[in-house]
Amino acid sequence: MQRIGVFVCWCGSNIAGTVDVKAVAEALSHEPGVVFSTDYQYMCSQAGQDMIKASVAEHHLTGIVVCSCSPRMHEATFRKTATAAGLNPYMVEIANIREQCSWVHKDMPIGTEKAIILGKAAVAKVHLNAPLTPGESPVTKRALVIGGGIAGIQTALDIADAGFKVDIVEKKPTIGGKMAQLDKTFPTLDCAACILTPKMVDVAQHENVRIFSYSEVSEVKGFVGNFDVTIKKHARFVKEDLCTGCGACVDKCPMKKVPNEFNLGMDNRPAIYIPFAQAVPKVATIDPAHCNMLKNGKCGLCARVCTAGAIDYTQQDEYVQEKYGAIVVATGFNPISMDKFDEFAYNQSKDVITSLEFERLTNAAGPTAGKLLRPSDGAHPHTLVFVQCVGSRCTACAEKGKEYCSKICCMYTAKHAMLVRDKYPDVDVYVFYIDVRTPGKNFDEFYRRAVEEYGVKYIKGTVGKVVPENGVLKVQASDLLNNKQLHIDADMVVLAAAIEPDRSARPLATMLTASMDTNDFFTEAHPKLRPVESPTAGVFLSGACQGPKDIPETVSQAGAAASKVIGLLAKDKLMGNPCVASSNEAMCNGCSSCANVCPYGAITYEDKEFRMPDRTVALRRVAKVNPAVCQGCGCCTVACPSGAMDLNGFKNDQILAEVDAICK
Amino acid sequence: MNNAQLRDEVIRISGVNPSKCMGCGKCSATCPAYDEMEFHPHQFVSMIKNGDLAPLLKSDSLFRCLSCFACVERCPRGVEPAKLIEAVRLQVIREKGANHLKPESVPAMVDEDLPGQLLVTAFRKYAK
Amino acid sequence: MNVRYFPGCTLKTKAKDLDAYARRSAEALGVTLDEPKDWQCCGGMFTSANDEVATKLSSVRLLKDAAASEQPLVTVCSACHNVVKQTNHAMQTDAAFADRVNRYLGDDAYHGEATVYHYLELLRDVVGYGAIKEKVVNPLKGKKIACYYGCLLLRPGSVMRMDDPENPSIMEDLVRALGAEPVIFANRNECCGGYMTMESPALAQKKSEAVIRNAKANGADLIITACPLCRYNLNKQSDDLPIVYFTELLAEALGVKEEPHE
Amino acid sequence: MQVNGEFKPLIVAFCCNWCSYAGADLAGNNRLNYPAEVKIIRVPCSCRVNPTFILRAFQRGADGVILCGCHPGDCHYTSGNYYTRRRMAMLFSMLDYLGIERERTRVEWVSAAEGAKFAATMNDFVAQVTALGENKRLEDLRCKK
Amino acid sequence: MQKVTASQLIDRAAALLSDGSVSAVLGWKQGEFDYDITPAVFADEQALRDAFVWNDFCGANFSKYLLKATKKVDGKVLVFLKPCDTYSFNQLLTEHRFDRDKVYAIGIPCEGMADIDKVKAQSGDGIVSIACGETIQVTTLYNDAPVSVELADVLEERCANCKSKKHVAYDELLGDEGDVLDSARFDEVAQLEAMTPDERFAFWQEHLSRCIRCNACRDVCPACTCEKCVFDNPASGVENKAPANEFEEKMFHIIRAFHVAGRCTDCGECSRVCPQNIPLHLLNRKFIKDMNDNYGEYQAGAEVGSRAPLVDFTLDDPEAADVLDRRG
Repeated sequence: MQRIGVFVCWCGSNIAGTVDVKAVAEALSHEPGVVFSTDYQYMCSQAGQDMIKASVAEHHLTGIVVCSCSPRMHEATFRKTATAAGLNPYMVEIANIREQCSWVHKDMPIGTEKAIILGKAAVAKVHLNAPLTPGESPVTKRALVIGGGIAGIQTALDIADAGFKVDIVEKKPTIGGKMAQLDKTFPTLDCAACILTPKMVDVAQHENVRIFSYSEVSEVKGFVGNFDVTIKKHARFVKEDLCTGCGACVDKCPMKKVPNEFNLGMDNRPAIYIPFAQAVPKVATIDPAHCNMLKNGKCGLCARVCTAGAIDYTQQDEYVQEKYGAIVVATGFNPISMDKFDEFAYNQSKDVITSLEFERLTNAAGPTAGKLLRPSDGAHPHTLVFVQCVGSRCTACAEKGKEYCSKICCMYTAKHAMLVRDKYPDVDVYVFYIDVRTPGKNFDEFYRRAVEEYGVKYIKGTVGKVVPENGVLKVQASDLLNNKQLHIDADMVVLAAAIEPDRSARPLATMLTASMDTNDFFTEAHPKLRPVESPTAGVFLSGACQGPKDIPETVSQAGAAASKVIGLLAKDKLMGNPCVASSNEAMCNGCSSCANVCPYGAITYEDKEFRMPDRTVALRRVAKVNPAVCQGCGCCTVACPSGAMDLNGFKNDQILAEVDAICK
Repeated sequence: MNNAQLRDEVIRISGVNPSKCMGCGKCSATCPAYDEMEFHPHQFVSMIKNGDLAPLLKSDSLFRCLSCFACVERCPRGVEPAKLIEAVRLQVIREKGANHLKPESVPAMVDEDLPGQLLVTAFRKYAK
Repeated sequence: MNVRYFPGCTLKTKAKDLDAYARRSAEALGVTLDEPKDWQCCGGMFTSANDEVATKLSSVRLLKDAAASEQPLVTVCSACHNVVKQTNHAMQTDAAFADRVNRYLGDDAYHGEATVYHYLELLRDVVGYGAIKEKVVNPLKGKKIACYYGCLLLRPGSVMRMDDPENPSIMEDLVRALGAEPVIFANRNECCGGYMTMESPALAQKKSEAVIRNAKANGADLIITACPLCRYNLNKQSDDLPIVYFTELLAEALGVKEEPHE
Repeated sequence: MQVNGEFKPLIVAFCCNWCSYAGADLAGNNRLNYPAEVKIIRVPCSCRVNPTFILRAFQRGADGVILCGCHPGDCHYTSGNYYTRRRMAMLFSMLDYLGIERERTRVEWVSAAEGAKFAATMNDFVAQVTALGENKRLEDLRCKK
Repeated sequence: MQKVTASQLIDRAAALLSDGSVSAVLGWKQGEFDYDITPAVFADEQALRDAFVWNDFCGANFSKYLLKATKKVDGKVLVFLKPCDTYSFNQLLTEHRFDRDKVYAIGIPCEGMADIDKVKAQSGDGIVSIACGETIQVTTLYNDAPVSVELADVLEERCANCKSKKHVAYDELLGDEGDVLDSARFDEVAQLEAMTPDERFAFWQEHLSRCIRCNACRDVCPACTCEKCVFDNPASGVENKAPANEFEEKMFHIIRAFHVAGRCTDCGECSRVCPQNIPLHLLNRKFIKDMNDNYGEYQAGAEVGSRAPLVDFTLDDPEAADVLDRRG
């Protein structure tokens, strides 16, 4: 039997104005187990807390009920008081007689009666409280960053600079991501390569960073502080440690007609290739789909020219097991397919391109060495039409476009238009826009410069149809401000394609039990207060995998994610929330209902030996809750048919006791 | 019917919610009959949304829509302007004596090859 | 196999070719076209307003007949197909509308149970282009054929569900199966001017010219279409580029093209 | 229960800690009155509420039971309230099937910002249950004092 | 009459026992009366030949018995499964309740089982013996000649409204495979739904007040395989061994139905064994119907590993109030 002390707070007149606190203390003193009951003006004050501490000692209290303001206000306070008095902090229950009683009722007898009932419910619950101790788990002091774009690179650098080990897993042969493909960056127009490649080198040379390029995460087990991850290293048929990146093999490879993915298929690369000059690691990779040696054993030229002896046609995919304390997702984005938007004739004309293709076309390292040439015939174009919001803000058809604003297009389109006009003043540039969205530092100024100083023709309206005919693109569009339909003969049309999360994100989310929204962007734990954390403990979000972002935002979020990781890795042990689910093995059926509803993947199963009544031993499948992962929602307790699953702090019998006390 | 009632009626029978329009102008960009119209598709949507129907009811633009559904197909917001235009046109031709196409004027317009489909369609669109 | 076949009014008058070649080709492909008795004209266009009931009854009668026969309903004229498919869709998705229609049409309520195919869908999804390719006796080698869809065949895409309305391939793939080379041109799904040819011949002329010019610019020898009205409008503007029904091309390749009886 | 000849229903309200309980606190902060017949039990998430709790409340004399949680999509635990929605829909439908007045049960989504909605919901629910009168069909006389 | 004979089953079982493929057979044997058939475990051919029966009264669903049998027997257990039993079989596999590798399942066709109360209604009381053949021959104390009863006229309710003649799980099939049927099993639920609340209350009060809390429904239920039942567990808060009042009967049945909701295959064993003839299947079917109507068709046990509606959700599920309003 508990020895319970009841402490009724006046909260000045906040409670005492509508509730007869002395009557409440008196009434509760007769409840079973209550050995002490009193009232005080401000229970949360130092004097009030001292009174509680003294009472615990004097009356040998084992449980405390405080009738006061909302537990959301002072539960933590009174739990600390209990701890100071030598009690387990979870032996405290609060009866909310202010927000949910004195403040919402006007009549003293009614308020008093209700306060007594709420107090009785709290007393009934405390009878069934048990001391709870948060679980502890060790922290592996290494972080995993999935994705080696600017988001992943920045996160990894920040974590590494703080002194922790970091691994980057990048599925492409080089890190760098989308930013490596860009030409200039808005709103300052500094060149992407100039600011990115030094970071790529920094991260590659950092003593705390390892890079797994051409690799993917294939399995994730474990939980915050203790993830077990399997990384699949694709065979690149080149020994990374031996390859010097000299490029002799690339030059000699006879199979030169493979569409170059780095230039979005606008030119070709050999079967053995280094994606771009500043690739990190600067190591060649053989594309097995196109290599004659790997396909039919005929060739072997690259091995012959490689003085380092790095070529290895027998290389196999390799699996690496590693332990991590935290995982950062930085899987980035891709432009959506333009296949469903053929009113723009993207599939019919080479001169209709996406903005990312345009980046390559204006990049000095791109397929035209930075010269603006019409892809179909290499001629100098005279009229360019940019179309914004292609597939963004599109609710008509889910298979086609995306409901959200892709956020970056207004600015990069202004950048493209401005750069064209800057280099080629003879080129007419039209930009069709629905709205121009430029909320960012120096963003609107940038866009206005494109209009006012560079003479880009911004037209409110959009393009309805592009008809390629006799070497020109006949563009039919609306000009809403002048209420006209325009017919423009253009040389090139550039589509600001909506962006979407990388395809690898969905299976990764399943592996991590991290939640996603309907667009496959990772969901943050709280949209305002925890924007870089996934609801799954120990999983953090960096960059466009969480939503469309430009580079400055991505970098700041990358830093924020890193600081969260650093905060986690700095701990030697993790203290859990003790109000977590736990399963009574003797009653568990092993039916998986609980695991089906658990949003955190906190429940696993193991076969356990049980002694049967007939003295035989039987193996039974039983649920195990990982207290470090469980967040204590209690969903499993209702899914469990046998009642084996219960929730500490909110046990079935505790809640039923409250129900009974209220309904008495 | 006053303007507001008319607007509600048009919205009801077309099943289209003009408030979904974000004003991108795709309908007017794509419309093959644009130059024939006094009011253009995006204006239709906006005028109906605002209950500003009187000018529309009087306009020949109602009879210039080809019902080719390009605007419906390409609208990124699923607004379906052609259906709105048709609903307004029905408000007009359902009035007694308001048929746009009169049988007596047909012979002058047809030639030998003209398919029956054309006449049927025109009458269905223009007359009650 | 047997299917219900709705030719529609124009195929009985000005577009007898479209019908005759469709029938002969079907026979060659082992498909029997059963024409329901007492059908009525579909009306030529689907009135999208949901309070229009009477104008949709003829289509529903047709659909009910097909549902009762447990055979798909096949149409070949683009306009008929558009009207019948849109009506069927409305019967499936708009319960209030279906209720009103059913009150007109007697006891056995209809809710869109019938399957509606365009003749092209029949060829692609039921017969199969592979099977057609095997039955081709006169491969149309070397012919560059522009497939003109116009507006009604594919739109609205969410209802027609026949092909990508902006980047279709159902006719092009047929052309390939027949041994010819399809010509892709952007104006293949732009309107020919439709019935506006009566009131505003200039508009129809402009639109049809644009179609023909674009097809020619891409090297077409021939334009095929499924719509009598499209054919009429295009024919008016075309001097040297023949405009024929796709069924004629099919019949020719299958070796069943005789001169139709006038 | 009868108070001075007037029927005062007993209402048990289960509120999730993150949204609805906070919404109830906000109603208090803003001094928005609702009847004292409502007694709140705090649970971490609406999905913690076992149908047993609701039946037990009825058995012990409650006249109405209301369950409040975060709005769908806003669950602190991401998906708890979606399970709640299914479970309670099924349970309430079953109670209705057994002839129990459907007006005695309710699920309401109340966010932490909706203090006014909380108070209005409680006023409405109490009025609704008051109109029904005592819960004779599901109460256990043996347990009632 | 049943399409496979007892001797076919015995021969096949004997063969599998003798070649060592299985080491025990889960089958039916006669109880006190001819119509009182009970499950039994047979360890050898002789035992099979002596006591194994298969006739129009073999309603028992063996799936649940596999839990114990597979733990007790070394080697495989042979089990005969009627179509409806196979759904329970799969459902238990979904819940990992027994080891599939320890079972050899033979699917057998079923023409439906006879309801002894309906038989008695035709033959009169005082049954001395029953012989199942083309028809059911019932000898009673009070009739000189046996009374002949057609199986089709005395089918159990669940068989009259059979949902499936198709086996969804087996290692071997004797006889012909059937189809999933378009049954009228929800008609009675719909009739109840159409009543006024007062009528419904009266209906259930009338039935549930007869409950004697014998727990037969729970004990036979293939979904009720909990290691410890909440009703037997003092810590559960709902423990009650015997009925104390009308409410508790109701609470027992509501909680039981809720516990099996989404897992109940509608095998109908609960109603079959209820000594008070309470139509318990109408509670289970109500949940099944509601879940089908609101969350999409779902048949528990149709496939192993499927996710039941109550441990699943979609973002646009109807609200509780809408579920009620929808039905009016």
